[in-house]
Amino acid sequence: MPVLTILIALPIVGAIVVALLPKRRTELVYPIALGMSIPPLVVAMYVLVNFRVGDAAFQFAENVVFTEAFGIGWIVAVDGISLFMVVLTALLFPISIAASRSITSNVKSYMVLMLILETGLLGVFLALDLFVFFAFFEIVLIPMYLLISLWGSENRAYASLKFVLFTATGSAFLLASIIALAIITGDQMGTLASFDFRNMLQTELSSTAQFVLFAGFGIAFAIKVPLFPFHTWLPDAHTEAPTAASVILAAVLLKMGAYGFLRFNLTLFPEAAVSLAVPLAVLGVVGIVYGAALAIVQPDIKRLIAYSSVSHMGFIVLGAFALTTQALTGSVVLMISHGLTTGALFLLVGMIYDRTHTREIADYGGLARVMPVFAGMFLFAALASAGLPGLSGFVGEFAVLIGSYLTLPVLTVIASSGVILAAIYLLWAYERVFTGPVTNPKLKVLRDLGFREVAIMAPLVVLIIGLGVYPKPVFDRIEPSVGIILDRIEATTDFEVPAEGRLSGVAEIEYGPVHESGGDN
Amino acid sequence: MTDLLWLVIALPLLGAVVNLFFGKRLGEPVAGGLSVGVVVASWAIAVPATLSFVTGSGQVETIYLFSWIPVVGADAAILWDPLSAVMTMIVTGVGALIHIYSLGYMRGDERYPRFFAFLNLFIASMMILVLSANFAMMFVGWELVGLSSYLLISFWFTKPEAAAAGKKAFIVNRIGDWGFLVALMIIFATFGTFDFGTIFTTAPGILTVGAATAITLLLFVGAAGKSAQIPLYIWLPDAMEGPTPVSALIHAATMVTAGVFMIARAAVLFELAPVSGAVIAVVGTLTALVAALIAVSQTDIKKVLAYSTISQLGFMVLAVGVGAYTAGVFHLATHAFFKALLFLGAGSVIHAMAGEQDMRKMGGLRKMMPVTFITMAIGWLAISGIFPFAGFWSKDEILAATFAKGGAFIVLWAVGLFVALLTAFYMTRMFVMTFLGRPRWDGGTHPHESPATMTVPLIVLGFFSVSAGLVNTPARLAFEHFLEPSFVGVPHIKGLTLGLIVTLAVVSLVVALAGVTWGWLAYRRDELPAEDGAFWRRSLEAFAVDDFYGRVIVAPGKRVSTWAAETMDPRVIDGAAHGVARGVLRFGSVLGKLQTGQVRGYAGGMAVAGVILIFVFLAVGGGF
Amino acid sequence: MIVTTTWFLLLAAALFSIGVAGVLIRRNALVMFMSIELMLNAVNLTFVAVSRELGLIEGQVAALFVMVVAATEVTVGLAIVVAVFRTRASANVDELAEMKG
Amino acid sequence: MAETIVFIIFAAVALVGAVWMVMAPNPVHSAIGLLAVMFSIAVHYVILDAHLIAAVQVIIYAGAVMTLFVFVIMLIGVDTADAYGPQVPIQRAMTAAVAAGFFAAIALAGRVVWITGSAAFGRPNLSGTVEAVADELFGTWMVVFLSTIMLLTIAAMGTIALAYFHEDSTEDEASA
Repeated sequence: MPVLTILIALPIVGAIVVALLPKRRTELVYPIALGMSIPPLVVAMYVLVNFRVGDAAFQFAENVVFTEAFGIGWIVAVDGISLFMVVLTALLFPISIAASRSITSNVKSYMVLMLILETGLLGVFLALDLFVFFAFFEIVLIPMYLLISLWGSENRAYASLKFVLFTATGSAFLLASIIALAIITGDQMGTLASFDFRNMLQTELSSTAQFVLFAGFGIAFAIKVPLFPFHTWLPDAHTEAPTAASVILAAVLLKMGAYGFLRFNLTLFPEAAVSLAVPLAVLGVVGIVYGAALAIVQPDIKRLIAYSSVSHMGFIVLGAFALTTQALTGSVVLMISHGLTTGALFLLVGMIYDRTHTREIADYGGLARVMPVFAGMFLFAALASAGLPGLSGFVGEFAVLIGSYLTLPVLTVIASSGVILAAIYLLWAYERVFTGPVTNPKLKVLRDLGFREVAIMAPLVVLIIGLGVYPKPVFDRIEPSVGIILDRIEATTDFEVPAEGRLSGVAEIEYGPVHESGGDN
Repeated sequence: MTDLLWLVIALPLLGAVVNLFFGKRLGEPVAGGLSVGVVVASWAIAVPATLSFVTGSGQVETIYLFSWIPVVGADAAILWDPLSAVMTMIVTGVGALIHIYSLGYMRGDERYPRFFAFLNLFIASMMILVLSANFAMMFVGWELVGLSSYLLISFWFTKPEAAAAGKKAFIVNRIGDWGFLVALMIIFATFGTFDFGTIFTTAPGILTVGAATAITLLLFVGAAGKSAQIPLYIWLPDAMEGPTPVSALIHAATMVTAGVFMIARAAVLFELAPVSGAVIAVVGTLTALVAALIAVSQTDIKKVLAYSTISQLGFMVLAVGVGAYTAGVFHLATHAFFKALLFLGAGSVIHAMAGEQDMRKMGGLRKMMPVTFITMAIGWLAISGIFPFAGFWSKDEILAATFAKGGAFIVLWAVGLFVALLTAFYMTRMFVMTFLGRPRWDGGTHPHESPATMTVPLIVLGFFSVSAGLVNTPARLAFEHFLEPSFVGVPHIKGLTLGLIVTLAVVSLVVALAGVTWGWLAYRRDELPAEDGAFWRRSLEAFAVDDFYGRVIVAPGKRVSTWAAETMDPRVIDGAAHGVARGVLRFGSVLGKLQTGQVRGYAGGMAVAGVILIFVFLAVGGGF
Repeated sequence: MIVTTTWFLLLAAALFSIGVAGVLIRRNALVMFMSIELMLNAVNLTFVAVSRELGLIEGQVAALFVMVVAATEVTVGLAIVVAVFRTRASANVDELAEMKG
Repeated sequence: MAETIVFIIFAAVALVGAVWMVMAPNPVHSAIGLLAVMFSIAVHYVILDAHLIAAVQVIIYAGAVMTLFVFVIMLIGVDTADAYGPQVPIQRAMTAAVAAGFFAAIALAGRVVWITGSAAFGRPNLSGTVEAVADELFGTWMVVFLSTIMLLTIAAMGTIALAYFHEDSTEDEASA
């Protein structure tokens, strides 16, 4: 039963159904689109439930060969790294569609684009044939561009174009590298070319080839992450995008880059990954501090959250290139938790934007008195994003920091200062918007979050707490797949993961009465 | 009886959740009652387990709850030993009293249930911190406590100063937590685990002095952030913006002592790093001195108590710095009682004076508020270190231990003595200005005694402020034996003969009495002495440390961020991107010029190219 | 002196060169078309000559196709010239220079 | 022997016709020159036994294409005024040089083949009869043949479109 193919196909089916809705009946579009986004979630849950925990190999694999000559085939599978990203995507779409109630102009094409976007994203995380991966990588670009340029706010044209140009340049390098790699793999296998990821694992690449291909893949993913120098598209894209688009953009699109680094750069080019680990980690750390520093002084709340995403993605990159089990697992968990927390923050900002149509922090003041529930939720999401223990943000960050210290001590200490900066920019924003007397008379009349809005936020709140309090099931599913990458790197390069950097290295703790009680008086 | 211990954490948490979500519907009395009941229940659960240690039948135990982050070996587990027992008793005990006190104090506040939700959240977080069996869980409690202090300080968030104070407290705490976090990283890198048992048994073998010093100093940074030591103490005076019971519970009795508790808990590591011990001792003494000097001139009753807390914390840090962990914990316990008492008393006075906190507008309250007067008197004598009261025993033990360390520590002892003098002076000044002398408040207010719910806790705390000291008199050192199992492998203080202890005790008593009489004489007369010397002014504005930080750290930080946001990002990085775009456009237009539109021009070009191509193919093909 | 393929190829080359010259010199669109036709014919001649030389019929098939293409090119080309002429009243190529820059 | 003479005559006719076509100021004269060239090439095809191609050349090329040319010339009107126009002196020389270059290049390129090529017409049994060409055309080259059909129809549609959709704003029938 080709579960994953069904999962990828469902949103497209949804898109077609929505597209075929009669033009006049616009009131039907919203409920049906929401309805059509539920099946992928159900299938994703099925995959999550039936995912064999300890097994590190690819599961639910499907392999249909398109053209033998060029070695392109439909190969989809899921493993520890991509599992939770798929579930997160499947979860966030119904939520963001539900939150798109305020979209009025041509809702139908909006919903169609959203569902196509979902297919693209699911495809990216599941495809193991690089050609198909690249196809989905591009499919994601078009709907996101249209969502921003058609439904965005003031200078959406500039922001969406900038978003496309940045990503497209990256994709150009990516396509070239994919084809090169496919041909090299093909040569070593006797066919013209092979885009199958598993064959690529077997190819021996000279170190120069590894460097070039690493750079090719790396640039595309660095722009997507976004890594420090390539991040300027993010704040613009976020501020101008409509609520649902910025939720998906922050929660899932950014993770395509990080996922790409883990899945392709670290696995396929271990030698290059090891030697380039430090410079990229440095860029990550610079991103953390730089993103946080800029977030502090942003006048626009959405731009502030965008820069905070740059900072959090910096942690993920640091974790990815620290090459220890804790760091890698932590960065995957952080990918999930950042999706939840930043998604929640953007949803909340969307809700207040629907009421006041302004994102300037200066226009707000004393909102907590007028909208206590909203204030409570915003503080909750902000603290989760700032990495408060007991919530999802902390778990990922803690694992990344502890893991990265083993191999990159100085960098990690600098990175951990991001924790302070996060508290500063979030709480200062909270203070200016929510506390103090109600400055702006317009705010007095606002009504608090309705039942529907609270219902939208509920799943995210529950998951943030759940992931924060009991993340063990998530860690257990991710760790094996990350372990393979490290084994592969240790096997093919002279890099040694420190003893504590392995799950086996973590000391066993025995509980119960401590024997030498009573001591020697 | 120890298997119910997890309830000590769960119950307050449950109370917090219930009050947070259903508080409004429950209505004031029920919400308040629930939150008090929950804390009392936790206290009740902990009592038998603590008594087991007193009777010697109990044993130190780690109880596994659930695996939290497997990949770093962080589990949720409870370590139950005398140290955590004492701390639990203090937190839940004093906590319960303060909850009862708050029933009266907070009556009529529109966000009443939410206040009790946050109080319960604080107790739960403090319990996570105290009961944790590994550094990771302690760090969770550490930050959650910071969160609840943020929520409670900025409880009256409509006041901008309260919101700012809350934010300041959280951020300064976060700086401390950063130090703690880095220490955790080094710990994991050296031990591969966070579990106290494993670490403390293997530490002497594995840990080099350098690593030990690094870890302990970083842990101390965390402790300084939480226990308001130099340089991270600036948040505590501002934290007085919160309701008084909050100041009593968090900023006097429990949270601020978390730093001292953590150092006591990790005593084994601190013993391996004598250098950091010395640093801690010096910082402790310095903080005590500076805080005392500031407290002397404060006019706001809560500010006096705030700086006095910082000063007393300085003493506790000095104690753990010189290795007298039990003395530190003992002072922590007694301080919890009399400082909570003083704060609640001050709260009762403020409540009676309808919010007035300036001592210069008080005076002569003795007749109107007899119970508060008597209990505050006990608190005042206890903190000044007068003979039978709790403060005398614990503070004296610290000074004795510092003296016994000998060498340079004698200087610290002397400074400590001077601070004890100052403490006695400013506490007397506060006591006399509020209760004795001519009434100085204007006509509008007519103070009256606080209701029973507020005075009963005062009386209970008064009793403890008197009796607590007797627990650990030099003769029997009962408290020290009680804590023995927690400090396995930690050397005792040497060179303390009974004779030396007694003489030192007499010396510190004399100093305390001198301080009291000095204060009494200065403030007994009806007109207050003019406090306008240069020292007074500077001391009143806390030596302008706050705006020094503002100028040196906050302002430049903001300037750098604004520079980055306005120039670096848009110009340099975005500029580079735009530059590339412009370059491509220009290159495009240059090529454009070639399209002349002249058809024949193209034909000519093609023809010439054709000829050249043919010759090229010929050359390549070897035609010539 | 029997006729060898070389002669035909030389003739074709000459015609081709003249065609090129024609295209370059003349400014009248029609004559340029004619020169192009001439060049195409030259190519056809080479095709047929070489096909004769190598005994492959494909040469002639190719020549046939060239003719087809030439025919279409002429029709469309002249249609354009006529259309342009209607608006511009001159078939002078140099004036038709809008498509530039 | 007769072939050589015929070849030389018609080669000369072709060359003269070509030169005349290029040099004639009046487009009609050019058309006639081109006509001459086409006929001579048809003859050459006959010499090369490519009978079908010769027939097609005469019917299609000389017939249809040339008449079209003449028709259009008549439509546009013969204005010899700008036949040459302000020739840039060097342009004339440059064109000659380019033409010479082409000729030299092709001659050189052919040198290898011609010299080593088979001296005389071996008279293989190749004859450009209709059947031979037809087998080939409808055999291996079927796909190409079909695409030419497409090409022709599109050309026809293009021409009609051009004629039909021109802006009728310029009503005035501009005649020479």
